[in-house]
Amino acid sequence: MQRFINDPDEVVEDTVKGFVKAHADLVRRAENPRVIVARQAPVKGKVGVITGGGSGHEPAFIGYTGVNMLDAVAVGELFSSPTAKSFLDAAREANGGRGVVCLYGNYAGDNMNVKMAIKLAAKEGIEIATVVANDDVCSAGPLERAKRRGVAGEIFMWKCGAAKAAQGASLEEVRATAQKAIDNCRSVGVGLGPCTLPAVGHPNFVIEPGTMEVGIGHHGEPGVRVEPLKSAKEIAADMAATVLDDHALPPGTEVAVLLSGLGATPLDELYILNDTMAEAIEARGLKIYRTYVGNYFTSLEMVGATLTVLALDDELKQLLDVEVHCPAMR
Amino acid sequence: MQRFINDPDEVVEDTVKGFVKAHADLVRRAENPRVIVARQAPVKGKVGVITGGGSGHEPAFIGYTGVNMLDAVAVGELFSSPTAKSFLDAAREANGGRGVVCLYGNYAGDNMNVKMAIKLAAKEGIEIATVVANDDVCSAGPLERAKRRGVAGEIFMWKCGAAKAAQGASLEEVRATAQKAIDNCRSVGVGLGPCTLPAVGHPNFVIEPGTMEVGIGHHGEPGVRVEPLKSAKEIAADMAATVLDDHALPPGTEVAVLLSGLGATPLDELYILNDTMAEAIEARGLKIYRTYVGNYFTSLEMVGATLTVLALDDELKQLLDVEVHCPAMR
Amino acid sequence: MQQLVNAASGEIVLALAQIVIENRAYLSEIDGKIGDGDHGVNMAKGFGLAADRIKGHTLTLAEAFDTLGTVLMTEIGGSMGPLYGVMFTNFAEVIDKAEAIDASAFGAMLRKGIEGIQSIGSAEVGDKTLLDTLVPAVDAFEAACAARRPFSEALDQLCAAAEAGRDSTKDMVAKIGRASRLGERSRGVLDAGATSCALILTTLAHNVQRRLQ
Amino acid sequence: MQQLVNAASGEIVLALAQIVIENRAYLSEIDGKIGDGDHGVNMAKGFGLAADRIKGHTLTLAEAFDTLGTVLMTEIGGSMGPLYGVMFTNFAEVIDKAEAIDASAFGAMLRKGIEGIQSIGSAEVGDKTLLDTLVPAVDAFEAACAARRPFSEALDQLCAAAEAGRDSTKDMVAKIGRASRLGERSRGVLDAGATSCALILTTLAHNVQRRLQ
Ligand SMILES: Nc1ncnc2c1ncn2[C@@H]1O[C@H](COP(=O)(O)OP(=O)(O)O)[C@@H](O)[C@H]1O
Ligand SMILES: Nc1ncnc2c1ncn2[C@@H]1O[C@H](COP(=O)(O)OP(=O)(O)O)[C@@H](O)[C@H]1O
Ligand SMILES: [Mg+2]
Ligand SMILES: [Mg+2]
Ligand SMILES: [Mg+2]
Ligand SMILES: [Mg+2]
Repeated sequence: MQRFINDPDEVVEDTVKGFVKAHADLVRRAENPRVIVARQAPVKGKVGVITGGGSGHEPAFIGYTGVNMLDAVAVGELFSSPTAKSFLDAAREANGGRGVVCLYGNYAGDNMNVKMAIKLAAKEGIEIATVVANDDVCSAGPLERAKRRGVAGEIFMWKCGAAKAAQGASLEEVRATAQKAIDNCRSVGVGLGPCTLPAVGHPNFVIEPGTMEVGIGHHGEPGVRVEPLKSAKEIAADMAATVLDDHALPPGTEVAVLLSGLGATPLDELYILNDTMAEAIEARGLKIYRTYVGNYFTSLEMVGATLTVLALDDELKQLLDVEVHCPAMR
Repeated sequence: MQRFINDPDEVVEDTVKGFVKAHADLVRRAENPRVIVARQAPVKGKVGVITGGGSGHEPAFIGYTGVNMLDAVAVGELFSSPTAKSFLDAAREANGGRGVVCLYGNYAGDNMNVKMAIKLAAKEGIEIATVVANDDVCSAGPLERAKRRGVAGEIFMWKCGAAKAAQGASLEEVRATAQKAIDNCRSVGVGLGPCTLPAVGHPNFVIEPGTMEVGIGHHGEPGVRVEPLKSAKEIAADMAATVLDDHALPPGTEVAVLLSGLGATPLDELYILNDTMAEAIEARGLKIYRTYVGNYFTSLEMVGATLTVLALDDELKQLLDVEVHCPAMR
Repeated sequence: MQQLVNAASGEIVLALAQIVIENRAYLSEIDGKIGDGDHGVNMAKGFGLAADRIKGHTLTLAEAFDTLGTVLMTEIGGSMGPLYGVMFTNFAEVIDKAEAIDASAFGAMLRKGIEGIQSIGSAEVGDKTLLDTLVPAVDAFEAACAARRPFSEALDQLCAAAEAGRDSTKDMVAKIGRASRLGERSRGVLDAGATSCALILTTLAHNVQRRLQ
Repeated sequence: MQQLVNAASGEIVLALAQIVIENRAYLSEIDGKIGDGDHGVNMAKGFGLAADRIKGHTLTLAEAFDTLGTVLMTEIGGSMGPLYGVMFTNFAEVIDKAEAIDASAFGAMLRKGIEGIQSIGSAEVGDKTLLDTLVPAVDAFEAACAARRPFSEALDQLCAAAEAGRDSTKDMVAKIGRASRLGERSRGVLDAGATSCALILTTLAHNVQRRLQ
């Protein structure tokens, strides 16, 4: 493992410490060391917006804590849901008296831990509403959308939900807007190289050189099919088609595009993909309102990329435009 | 090569195309396809600020084009200086009538091409002043600072120079401020894994597993020594010491810290490094004013990181605070 | 009638921790094939933490189960935190007041563990989860008791059924958890949770057997 | 007296392009050892582009050199763009008006190339650059001419000195360019530019020899 780490079991602890030191102007650590809180949180009278998830996806989830973004984030071990206690503590830190919305991804562990946190929070009089992201097209068929994984679409869910909360909306309004955002998202991932959990010490799965894994998950969950490695043009066109075939948006729809590297993919390659993706999206009569290209939601040092397309309406456009101050996005 | 590319000879072209599509709100391509221009440039009455360099360092150099940042950037082939013609065209695009400052890195090719561009520009009545970045501590001894390479410290040189120009300073003032910024920068790089020029098809150099290259250059130029791979703590402490021993800053000095991945290093590892670096910097009595952690200046898919420390005075602090709108930084 | 003295049996949990820690790499490897490769790491961390808390204290089995369950639930997260967490805290609840645990109490304890897991995870037998080990194992144990076999022999039945249950997951297509997204590609590999559950149950059974009075 | 007809000798530049393109991988490999591994790529791209412009046209050697130099200078960048660019445009300048090129004109042409490279790159012999091939080669050519050896034989001297010059870089420590940062680590490897320069000079010499009248 050619990596910058100390004790493999301390990767999360060391990451969080270094993160808080770098961004002390925006975030702080709660008493529970597995909870990151925005400096200004809780904001009295504002709906609290939280998320949580396994680590190893940096800048997700912690990097999206900030002004007009998430109020608090529960931090799990690498690729492992945070505890119910951490979700609960995040809710406590975010609670400004009007309830808390927890916007998280559809994974068994997160579902269970959030469920338990909701019960515990209710006992303290904190109402937690939830939205469960399920934007990953390849993780289940169109008739089983509720089974799909949440991936980089979560970023749009957070952005829109948090902006809505910042504008003074009620818990139900924030929940509904975040739900709309994720309902309007479709994502797909392609993996060219695996990742290694430091404590395991060898790659989680194998991607033979010259092949690629289409539909790969954010934790190295194998994709839906293995294909010979194609040109960037072909891969980008395939990814756009996968997402847009599932989406079926009327021509003229405005969309936001998020193209994220999985950790070890350099930025030039993401731009190379974007060149074709933008063309493919526009070829369907869609209008690209904004594009984000970078390492927004990663999987340790996996080589690969995800594409997320968010269909916009006036409300979502306006929420996307709200300025944010957080480590991971502008 | 598990990479997202098309024709290996078209990597730069495809990257630039995808880049301009993603950031059309901020940048445009000049008539010379190897020049990227900020949307608002040229600004009449403002000193133009340009740079240029080889590609493969994305988001550098193009990603720093924008509002209160660079006016135009000359784009070279992968790891290869732009042509004199491209530097000249960048100067033309940036010229608002008060001259142009070209802030670039100390590489033989860039030096020669800029020199030629200056001559050509002079014929058209465009005065080009230059600052040559030489922040890379390991690339030459302290008595030969003029020989040192420019690396990620260039970002601070651009940021401070561009902010100064945005405030209406004269060509000489902008040049002097950018010169001060780079004079106040020291950088060091550590490589854990090599990179591959797509047209070459195999890694440029070898880093044996279990070893690391200390003092590596941004183009895979071998470092000053090969060492057994150490823990993140030890590496970070070494890097901080290398930079600060060369810097000799009086206690109490405020500094900005930039920790950049080299392309394939995931963000969590950079935060792990930052944890120790921040401690090591503070242990010398220095005060960290701001920290940037991310893929700011890369080398294709090299595994590794660079640390840059910029010593601040009131002017530089205030220039660092000026808001920017560009794809690569906030 | 054979029974286990609750007092001082807390050490059994140390044996569970040991077997889990010994199988750290193996369990992660299985999980890596159709999951995310961290099952062994998660389990070893949780059981190791709990063992650290238990070591040097003389605990009843109920107290030790409660410590283990609470550590899993509050400090481990993932799927295993809540699932095994609720299983062990439920175990503890049933035997909490008992001075001695007979076969019937032991069966009630196991059953309550299943209930806890299903209440929170909503999986069924056949979904390719740890329930495919746990449910047939408990069924076999109860059947042996109903047939008036001695406690120790019922534990043998439990072990045999746990291992058969674990092996049954090999041919299953996962219907829940990460692996369920793989469809047919999830067939042909053991389930990681079913494998750890078999290790836990057989180690538990053997340690109980050695202490039966 | 042997001489080369300028008209229609533009094809010689195609031969230069061919040898550079054939050695693309080799030149990059050498550069990779102490530089950034792109010398062959840069050179092949520039010479290939120039060849595309020249192919199908009947050009004088001066015109072809000018095309090559201009392409390198305006479209290639890097170090090679300006350095070889100025060399070839300077070559072109000297022989521009000549109908035929004798040994003395050829020597003047080469000398002007060196001047161009030094004016822009400020390197010296011994710095481990292409000048370590070019300067001794031109010195040898001029010495042969001064000794009244025939043009063709002077070209043989040029080739021998170019190759010896190239080989001399192996033991040098680089004093300029990327490799200079390596200090002692730059010793033991040929310089990439010196290697490409030897290829260019020997190919140029052989093609001139074949055309001498
Ligand atoms: N809803 C559920 N009910 C019972 N067991 C489950 C459920 N979901 C997952 N599992 C078990 O969890 C195991 C995976 O555990 P682990 O790898 O530690 O967690 P994660 O899936 O979060 O990485 C699976 O092998 C399966 O046996
Ligand atoms: N100032 C200089 N004068 C003469 N030759 C030089 C000079 N600087 C570099 N070179 C030559 O350039 C070669 C490297 O060329 P190349 O790899 O194409 O460019 P770059 O160094 O920009 O990657 C070196 O091997 C050396 O011979
Ligand atoms: Mg997991
Ligand atoms: Mg180069
Ligand atoms: Mg797992
Ligand atoms: Mg080179």
